[in-house]
Amino acid sequence: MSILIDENTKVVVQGITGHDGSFHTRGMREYGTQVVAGVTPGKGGLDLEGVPVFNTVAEAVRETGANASVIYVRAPFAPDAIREAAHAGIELVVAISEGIPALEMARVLREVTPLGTRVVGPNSPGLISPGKCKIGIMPGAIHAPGKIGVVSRSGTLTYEMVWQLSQHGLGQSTCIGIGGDPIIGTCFLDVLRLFKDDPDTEGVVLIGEIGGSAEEEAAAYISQEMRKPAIGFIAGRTAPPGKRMGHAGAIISQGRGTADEKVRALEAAGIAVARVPAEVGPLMKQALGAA
Amino acid sequence: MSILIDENTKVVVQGITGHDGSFHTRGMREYGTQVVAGVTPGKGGLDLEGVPVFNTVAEAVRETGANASVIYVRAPFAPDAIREAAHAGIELVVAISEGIPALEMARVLREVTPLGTRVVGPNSPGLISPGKCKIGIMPGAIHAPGKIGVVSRSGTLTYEMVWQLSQHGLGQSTCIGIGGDPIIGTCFLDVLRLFKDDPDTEGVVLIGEIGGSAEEEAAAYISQEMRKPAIGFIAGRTAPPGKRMGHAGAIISQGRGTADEKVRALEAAGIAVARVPAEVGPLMKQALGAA
Amino acid sequence: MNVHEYQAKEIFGRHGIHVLEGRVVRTAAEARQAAAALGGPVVVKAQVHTGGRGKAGGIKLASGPEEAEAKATDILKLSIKGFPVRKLLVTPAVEIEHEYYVGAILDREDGLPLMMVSGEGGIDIEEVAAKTPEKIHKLHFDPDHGLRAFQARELAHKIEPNGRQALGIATLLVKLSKAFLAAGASLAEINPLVRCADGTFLALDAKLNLDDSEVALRKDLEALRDPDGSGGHTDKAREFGLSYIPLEGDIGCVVNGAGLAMATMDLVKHFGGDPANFLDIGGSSSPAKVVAALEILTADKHVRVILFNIFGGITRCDHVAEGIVAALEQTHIELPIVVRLTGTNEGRGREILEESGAAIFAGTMEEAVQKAVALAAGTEVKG
Amino acid sequence: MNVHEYQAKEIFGRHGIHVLEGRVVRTAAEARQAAAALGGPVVVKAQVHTGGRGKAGGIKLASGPEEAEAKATDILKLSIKGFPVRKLLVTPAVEIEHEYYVGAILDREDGLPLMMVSGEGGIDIEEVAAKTPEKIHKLHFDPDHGLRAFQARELAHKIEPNGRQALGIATLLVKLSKAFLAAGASLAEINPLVRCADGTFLALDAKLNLDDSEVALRKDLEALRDPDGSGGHTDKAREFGLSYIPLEGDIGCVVNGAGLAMATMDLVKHFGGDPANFLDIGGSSSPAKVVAALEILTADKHVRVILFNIFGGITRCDHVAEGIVAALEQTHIELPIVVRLTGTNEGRGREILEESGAAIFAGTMEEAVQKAVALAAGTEVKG
Repeated sequence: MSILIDENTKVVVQGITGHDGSFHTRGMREYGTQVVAGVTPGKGGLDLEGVPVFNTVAEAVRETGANASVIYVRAPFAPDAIREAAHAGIELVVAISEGIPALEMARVLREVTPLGTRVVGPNSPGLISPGKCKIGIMPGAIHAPGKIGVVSRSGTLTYEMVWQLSQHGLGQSTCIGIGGDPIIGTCFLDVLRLFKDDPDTEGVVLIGEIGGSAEEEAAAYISQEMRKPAIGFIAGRTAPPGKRMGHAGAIISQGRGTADEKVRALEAAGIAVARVPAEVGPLMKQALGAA
Repeated sequence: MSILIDENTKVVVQGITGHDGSFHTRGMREYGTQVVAGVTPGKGGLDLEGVPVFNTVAEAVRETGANASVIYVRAPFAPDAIREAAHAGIELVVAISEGIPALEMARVLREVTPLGTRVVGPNSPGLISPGKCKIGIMPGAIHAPGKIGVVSRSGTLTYEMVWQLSQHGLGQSTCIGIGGDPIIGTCFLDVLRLFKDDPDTEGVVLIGEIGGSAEEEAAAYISQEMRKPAIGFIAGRTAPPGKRMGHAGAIISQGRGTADEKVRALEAAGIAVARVPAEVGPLMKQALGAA
Repeated sequence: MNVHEYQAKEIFGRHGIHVLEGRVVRTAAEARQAAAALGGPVVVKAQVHTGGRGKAGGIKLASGPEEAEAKATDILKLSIKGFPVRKLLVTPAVEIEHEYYVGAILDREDGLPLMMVSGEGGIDIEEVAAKTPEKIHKLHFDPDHGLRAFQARELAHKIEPNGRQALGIATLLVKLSKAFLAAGASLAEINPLVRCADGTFLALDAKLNLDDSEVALRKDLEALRDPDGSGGHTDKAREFGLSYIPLEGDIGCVVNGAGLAMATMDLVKHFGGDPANFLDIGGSSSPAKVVAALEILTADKHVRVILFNIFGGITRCDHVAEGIVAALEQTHIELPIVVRLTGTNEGRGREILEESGAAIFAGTMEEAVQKAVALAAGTEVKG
Repeated sequence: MNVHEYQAKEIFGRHGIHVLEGRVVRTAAEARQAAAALGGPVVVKAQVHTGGRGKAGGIKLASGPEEAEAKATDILKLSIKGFPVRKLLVTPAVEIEHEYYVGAILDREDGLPLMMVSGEGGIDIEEVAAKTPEKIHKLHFDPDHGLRAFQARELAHKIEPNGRQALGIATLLVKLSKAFLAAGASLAEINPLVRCADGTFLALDAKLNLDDSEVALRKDLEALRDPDGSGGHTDKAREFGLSYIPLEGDIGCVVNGAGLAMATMDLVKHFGGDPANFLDIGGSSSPAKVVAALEILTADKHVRVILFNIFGGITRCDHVAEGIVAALEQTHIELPIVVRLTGTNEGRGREILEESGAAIFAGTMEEAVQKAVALAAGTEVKG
């Protein structure tokens, strides 16, 4: 099994006729993903290598039964694309687009969440259930089917970690990049809950970064609710301190947000933290053996 | 019994130190309403003839347990007052204020309805459960406790009808003026549902006006769901036709909205319609006898 | 409040909607100059606060300046549905490829603004709506943000098969919804919206109705009011916060509350009389308002009797009585005044009037109306 | 993106927040003129993109024009936290009755903007927050409308016991929230907000941080960028869509993705090396971007080795390889280049580089970093 997407997921690609959209549509189909429709406003009626193109997501859903969408449109138009997908009844919207202003994303999420739509991203590499379905831009070949769930705020760092896992024979149930922006839809906690309930996920790798307090909250959740082994990695231990967000930033962060603080929180929750990417595989093997 | 308000209702008056607010606070207290608090921003700490004044509704609720509010503040500030009451957890907000732009009222209702707040009005005379509680501006003396529920889009026309009923010995369970504005909170249907379920309401008087299609919908509801006798009255049979709302008005009204159409709809639903106000009492007596 | 076509176009234009350059003129000579300045054939359009201008002869095509002057002369003589034509809009004539209907309105039943569109616009749109309602497409939109771009595309693709042209309509719909919200309007309509030979879209006509409550709070909207748009009486009424509509009858009605005012007029008719007006003195009355109401009614030469029907709530009966007495002191009113006063401060109001001996009392609305009808018919009535 | 105090004040002022009239100057002579024009005692304030100016000697009181010139001379010699002072703001000195703290920030955990206020403002606000958190009051607000008037009053009454003055603060809070939203900001802060002797409220300082994504979409915000605010390298980086932060080390890093870039730097440190920079070439790479990245790194004289760590997704390994080859063709690069390429079009990328023979290959991130560290240390490494 896997979470969120599998061989039955039917994907509509928003922005399918664009540069990135058409390139990655090909990549997704080569991986075996059911790409049932594309949407580009004003270009309805086209056929893109066998994928029918519609003017609106509503029409695409009506005609093809698409239940997931992936968004490759540019930042100025991406919020409207997410709204359109949600109002058309799409359950899972994967927003690859980067550069969406954070406040606008806050507005979008406030509007679409009550509609029952789950947004992954924005600024996300997407997600993949190896061997079943890939939605996004990650290189499919580095993944292997298996029982490790991977959740990450990064893009390419996730590929690195997945590649490490695969090299050690640790296949993945589902790998999700939740996106690196300040305001995102699906968060660590949401994904951890799904991995917890997925019988085929036996261990979890959590890849964090400096900034925010999502890793600290994830650590608290894992220590209280998860019975599955988890391995952490935090990027940015040696990063220069970010530009100060005035006093307000200091007041709300209350000292959280540094790599050291995140590592401490994870270790306090009993989660082994890899010091270098190459440690992730061995640590996970060790944890699975001990579990 | 009665609907919405009774002797246990605790009222906070928003705009209590204003001209209308102070005048009608006196009127409500003389009638026996539990006015537990007043709110005027910046004037917290005052005591108005024994009623404590607070800066915010939240504080008034915290300190006095108020569960209903009545709003006498002027139109530019009334939307904020309604929002404040709803966010402070007030269940019933009675908006007397007139002149709130309809679009702004649409925004207000969209925001406060999910909070579980019922708004009566705006541009409403308020509501009264005779002998128990009066919230609003109606002259209390014309009412009598009893078993007739009255719901109306008008202000003074309601007084006229209630006075007619009282003259005929037909007391009222609750009388509600839902307000004459295009966009209002509680509508005919909402009130009819409450009257239907109130064991002590034995008959209903529905007072409508030209414009909109609320009376037509009420007629349909009464014929399908209500087992209690109902009497109707429609004002505006001889009114000059309103200014045309372009083609759009004609397209959405589809011929509904005239007094004749409303009378037809009510009569088709088996509801006797009084031709003149003086007929309401006799018609209700007749209907109660037949029921 | 209605605004004129030229004003609506100015507002729509400010929101990026393509409208024709036009000139507002008040005389036939100005119409000639305007046509000359614009060049080519023009359309001369009456600017009045009512629909049906075309059928009434208020819109004419003219091939050039001379014909424009002649047509303007004709149109300026018209009175359309009681509105004398005092202004004209002169615009270039355009080649039309297709006519659409687009309009935004506040849907009071659902409490949200609604966008309506049709691929079959023009003067017969109401017939289209009645006979083939499936050709009208509707979508509610957010009262904060207006129509979302994706919603606009959904509507536009339903009325225009060509993808590129549908996107042009969608862009316009978003702008129209924003103009509607920015003006706090109750209606913003373009009929017809036309597609020109070059593929652009143009608002050939424009209609904008404003929410009176919004106008009362905003100076920019109040400035759009046409002083010529209605008679002097309603201006005075507005100044004093009275809602006044003159009619043809002889019984001048002064009532508090719109519903009771309509019910009073209905009752006048019921008893065989004819109301001279609708006049609602509103909620929080003052003596000054009552004086103003009496001045407006006595200025109407048709009025033979004045009928007060007051059921006090916020309105205080003593204020109304004081107003009547004050008006009688200021001006000599010969007309009989029938007064019904019930509700807040009723006793004090009666006292004031009884002291002055100015009015004929009635205990009920029925009695008051019957007395007024009899007086208007010339029958003797006892006070 | 940070903007200067004087720019923030201009924006806040446009939203109706009371700010002191001030003059932005670049020389001590101009500071003298500004002080003379303003009259009375003035405050001379360094305009740099960092906090802690006061403690660093960047804010000085001057009794008049001459002292203002002297203070300006001193401040213009300063470099505060690495930012040389190039502009000064000269404002009148004011009598302060009380200092408050007010700030709006985007709360990423709850996904909503947050207003924070305290009755104890000033430079010690962070200590107040740490030691007596109950003195900081917070309320989320609507990202469309800003703080509602009633929310503003709830906050204001908590930090100011006087009713009338609390209403003054409440009005200001609504304006601050609207300024925050209108600028698409990540932070809008006034510390201290001061109450003057006459009971008015004044933004004595102002801080505004913008969302880079918002800036990228809006010309009005881009115009606020200070060309003096940072070195020439980051301007070039921005032009090519690169995210670049120079550091002190000698290993120039070129990575795709911020997370992998940080992990690469961490690994450099782990193996005893010292990164010369953070450089993320971003998602959709092109050869031109890679050329620009190499130009920036080779301009940094500390750099002794260049390390590419590319894991292709949207980034195509062949594009990166083409960029390296193009850069080598355009300019002579003497530095060793260690390259790790994995992912999308990896095979083609390797081919291109192998043909040119320009780079030292590494199969893994660890191997690449180790080779780079060894090269920087002067150890021989085999390609």
